[in-house]
Amino acid sequence: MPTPLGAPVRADFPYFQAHPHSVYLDTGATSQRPAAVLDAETDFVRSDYAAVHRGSSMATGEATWAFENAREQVAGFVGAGEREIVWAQNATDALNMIALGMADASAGLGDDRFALRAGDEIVVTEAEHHANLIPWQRLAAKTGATLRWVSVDDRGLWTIDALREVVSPRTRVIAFAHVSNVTGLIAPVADIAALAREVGALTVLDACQSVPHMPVDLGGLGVDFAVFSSHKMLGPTGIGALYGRAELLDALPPARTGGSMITVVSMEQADFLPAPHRFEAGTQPVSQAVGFGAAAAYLQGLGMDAVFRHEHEIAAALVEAIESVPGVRLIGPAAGQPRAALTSFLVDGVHAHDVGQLLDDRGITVRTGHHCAQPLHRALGTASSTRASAGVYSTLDDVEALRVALGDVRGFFGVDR
Amino acid sequence: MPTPLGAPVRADFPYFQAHPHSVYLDTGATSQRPAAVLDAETDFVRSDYAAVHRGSSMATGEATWAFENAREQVAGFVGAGEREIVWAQNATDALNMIALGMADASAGLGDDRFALRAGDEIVVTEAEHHANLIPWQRLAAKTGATLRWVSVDDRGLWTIDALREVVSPRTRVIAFAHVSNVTGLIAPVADIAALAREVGALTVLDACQSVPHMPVDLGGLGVDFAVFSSHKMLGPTGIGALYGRAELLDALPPARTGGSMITVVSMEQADFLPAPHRFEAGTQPVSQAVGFGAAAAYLQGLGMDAVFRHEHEIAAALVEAIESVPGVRLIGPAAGQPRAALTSFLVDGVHAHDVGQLLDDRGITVRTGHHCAQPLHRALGTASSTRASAGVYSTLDDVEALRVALGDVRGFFGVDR
Amino acid sequence: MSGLEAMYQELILDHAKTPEGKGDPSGHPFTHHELNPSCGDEITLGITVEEGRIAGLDWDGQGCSISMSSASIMSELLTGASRTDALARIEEFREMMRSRGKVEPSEALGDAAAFQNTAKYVMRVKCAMLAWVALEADLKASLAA
Amino acid sequence: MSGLEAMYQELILDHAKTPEGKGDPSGHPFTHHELNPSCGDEITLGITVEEGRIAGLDWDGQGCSISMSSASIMSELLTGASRTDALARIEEFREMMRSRGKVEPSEALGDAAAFQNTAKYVMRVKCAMLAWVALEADLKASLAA
Ligand SMILES: Cc1ncc(COP(=O)(O)O)c(C=O)c1O
Ligand SMILES: Cc1ncc(COP(=O)(O)O)c(C=O)c1O
Repeated sequence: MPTPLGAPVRADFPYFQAHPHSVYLDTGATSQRPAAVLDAETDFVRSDYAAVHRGSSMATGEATWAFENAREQVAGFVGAGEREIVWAQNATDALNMIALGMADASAGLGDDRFALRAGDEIVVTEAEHHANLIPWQRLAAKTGATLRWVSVDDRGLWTIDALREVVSPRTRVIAFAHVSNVTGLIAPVADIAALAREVGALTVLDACQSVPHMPVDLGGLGVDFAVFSSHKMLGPTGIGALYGRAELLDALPPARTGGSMITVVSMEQADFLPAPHRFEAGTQPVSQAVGFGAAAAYLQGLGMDAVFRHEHEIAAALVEAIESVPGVRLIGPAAGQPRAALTSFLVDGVHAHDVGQLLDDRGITVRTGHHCAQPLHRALGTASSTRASAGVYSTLDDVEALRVALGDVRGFFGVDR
Repeated sequence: MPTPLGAPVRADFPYFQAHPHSVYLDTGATSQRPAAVLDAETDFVRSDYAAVHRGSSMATGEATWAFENAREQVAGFVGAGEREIVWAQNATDALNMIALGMADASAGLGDDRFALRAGDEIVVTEAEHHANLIPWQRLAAKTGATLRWVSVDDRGLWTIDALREVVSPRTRVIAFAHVSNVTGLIAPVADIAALAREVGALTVLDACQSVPHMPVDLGGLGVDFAVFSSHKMLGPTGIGALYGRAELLDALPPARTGGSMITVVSMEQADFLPAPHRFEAGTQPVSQAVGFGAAAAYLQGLGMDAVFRHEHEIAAALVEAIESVPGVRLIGPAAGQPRAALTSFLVDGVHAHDVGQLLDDRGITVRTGHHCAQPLHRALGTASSTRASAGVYSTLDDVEALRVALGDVRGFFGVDR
Repeated sequence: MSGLEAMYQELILDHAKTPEGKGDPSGHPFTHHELNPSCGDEITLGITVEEGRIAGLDWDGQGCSISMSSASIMSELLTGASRTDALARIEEFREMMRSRGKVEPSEALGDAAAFQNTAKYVMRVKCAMLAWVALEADLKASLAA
Repeated sequence: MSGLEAMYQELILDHAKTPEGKGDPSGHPFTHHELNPSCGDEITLGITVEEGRIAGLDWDGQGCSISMSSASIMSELLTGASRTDALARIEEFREMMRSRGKVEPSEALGDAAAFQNTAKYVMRVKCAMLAWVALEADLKASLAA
């Protein structure tokens, strides 16, 4: 039975109408957007546009309704309550909201349960995206807490057993990616959340590479906080989401302050709204929220079970294709192991930039570089790799095109000669 | 000679095509967008969309070029170097970047010249928008510095002479709005910048309500930092700008950290890029930047001198109209005084929400409430006011419609009886 | 009748001008302060509960004619009501207000039915709800006591 | 000839494989380390200046074939050049690279003209520039010394 995803859904994407031969294998960096998303945003801006949450006009009411409706769509998509979804600039911003809020609490500006002190520990993995590493480094530097991490092996992988060795009653935060943006490894989230509860630590889930590609029920997974970005899940840039359990979000100090997030303000002092609005300072990315909501609705329409099955098939084909080319080394889970449809690899004797250039010349868009994960690449003994990552519109033909082009790389650069 | 602004430019705005009778007097909250802006963004997303600044593909190159070209457009528009413009989520975010960066410096995480200590003072005005007040309250609370302010009179106005009384050699920061979003008062920026230099303080200019409405040369004004928002100057939501003198921006610690803003990252430590990229963590609002650039180009096309002249005429008409209605009290500069085309007023015996509702019923969009300036309203002895604010598309007919409707307010609510 | 006239019926304007129940709430055993942060409107509402009924109710506050008349009409409707009835009326009122004017009020809402038109204006729903939310908080506090 | 073949001319691939000037830069009085943060490519380049000329030049680094061949071709072109000439060549190279391939190289750029095609690929401009930026920094340091 042919999957309804892949080729058939490409008709929904203006980008593929404009570039029918494009082999777009860079969804892990940013996705293309269906017309439903583009139109939702455009229609909103062209006719309904007005200030949200401020003033009393009918137009403001309509705009506010569309904005909050988008929040419900996104919340429903990830199994969250609507008060549990905060708009952020991107996932990076959402991670910073947590770390900076904890820094404020540590400086005495908010709920003590978020305060860190010398002796406290923050645990991450060596595979994290810089967005889920540097904010914790800075938080540790500000509070005297210690940053600890679980190391990766020569494929870039870590295990929960190794993580257990690092976690202790001193651990206050465990921050990790649901799906690694370099290796495609899927973390055992529920087990780690249980481990965190045992030691009384908060869990922070970087769900950037999972939410767009598989059914994710954040409430059910039992994590405390999570983040994801609209632009990786068929939505616009300029918006991302912070998820937090309602009770925690209401207590976390808002690092960014300004209009629309307050109750009473005097020259000396300001009181803040409950979540989610306490974190939404200033004019929000309104049309972007509407687009983000439409993206969630579009994916829900495809069905995330179907998306996962489709991408599972692509993942297997990607692994098979990459491993079939002599001189190409796959990073991440080996063939047959569970993984996402996101694969990074090294070509013996050819720099990733040069690999990417040849692929680009063949109409294949991939990502080259350190993918914002320098420590992981350092552990692998390289500065950069090439990454091919799929989405709902990816096809087995895309994978075949990659295989063929990869087969030519070492020859073109004269490494085989 | 009829001005080329006002009615003629409405043809450029799809919103006014869809709502030809709309009297939109809420540009101070957020502006409508010309087709040139909407199309720039849509075209970019539909065909050129790819990840910016990451990877090596041709598409990435095109997207990166469009993104950086937008920065040049916006920088040129405000008399800044392109390295002096940082993208932010909105103006509020930009103000927080400064205050949070100074908090980091004060905690030992960056250049000492931004560090505040007990005894240091931050000076603002009682008329500030919450976005230019609460971040400074929080910075003071974190560092032990003292927040001081110049008070407003019974029209909501303050003077540079009164400001001089508050500023001292202890002053480290003077933060103030170029144009007040409640009173329309235009601050004497160059004089205040000179005063700040005398005492060795940094100046932070909230240019949200000036940059869209008059020629502004940030370099020439001599301020250290400035902020403004795209959505108030005909551009998209989801993006704003931080301006800083290059030398300061390169030294201010980035409060928000993550991908794309680093040079070398290890598990222990991260080094940051120079400005502007050191402040741009994670995937940026790319298409929004393209739209923002197009908005700057559109305004430049109209000519900011012409915009200022046009709005000057509207401002005078607004003042005259409001003062002509019995029982209506104008806030801000009196008739004949310099001001922006942004006017707030109180109707005797009628709550601002009720005023706004009647105006909305007549197709007139205004803003009601405290306009994110509670301290100013408290000083005026009210919780809320009604604000009418103009833009390039505003006309004398808009003002006349406001005058007529305002004349009916007290009668409708039975205050005259 | 324009949307505006439907919203500001004579009944509503009259209540706004000469409100019922306006007085000093501070003498009651249960008082609650409720604020609409987007505009600064506020109300403080106090009640005395005797044998499961609202035996006394006073409120003070400042706000637009919708929030003030709503407080007044609610006072008239619910002073003397049983706690159970009052909570049910609050829930019904909330449902009507959240329905964007689609849910028809039952007879039990009395004059408060007049706010059905207000429900069409999303930004004014909070104004109309202000007093009702305060009363709900007082009733819940009295249940917990 | 495809864009790819224009970019990776034989000349460029040859220089990438057997680079000129590659050696230990640490013995020179002026050394500079330059990094391309978007991909991690880096170069350390050292020079000795005698009587206003680049008397010696060595570099070490890792990177793609564009950055490595560019370092190699530059070494060949500018070792022995006067400081003034070298700075002028660097400026000319930068202008060509920033022109998206529109500015034609003069004869003075020698084999470095081969990078005109690279200039069409905005994301690769930094690769080609890496060594030149490092040399510029060294030359400026030598001027200041
Ligand atoms: C003077 C002033 N400052 C700051 C802001 C905040 O701008 P934004 O909401 O775009 O962050 C506004 C607008 O609301 C304003 O008028
Ligand atoms: C795992 C992971 N975390 C965080 C990020 C950062 O997301 P953004 O750039 O949208 O903030 C990304 C994407 O770049 C990612 O793949």
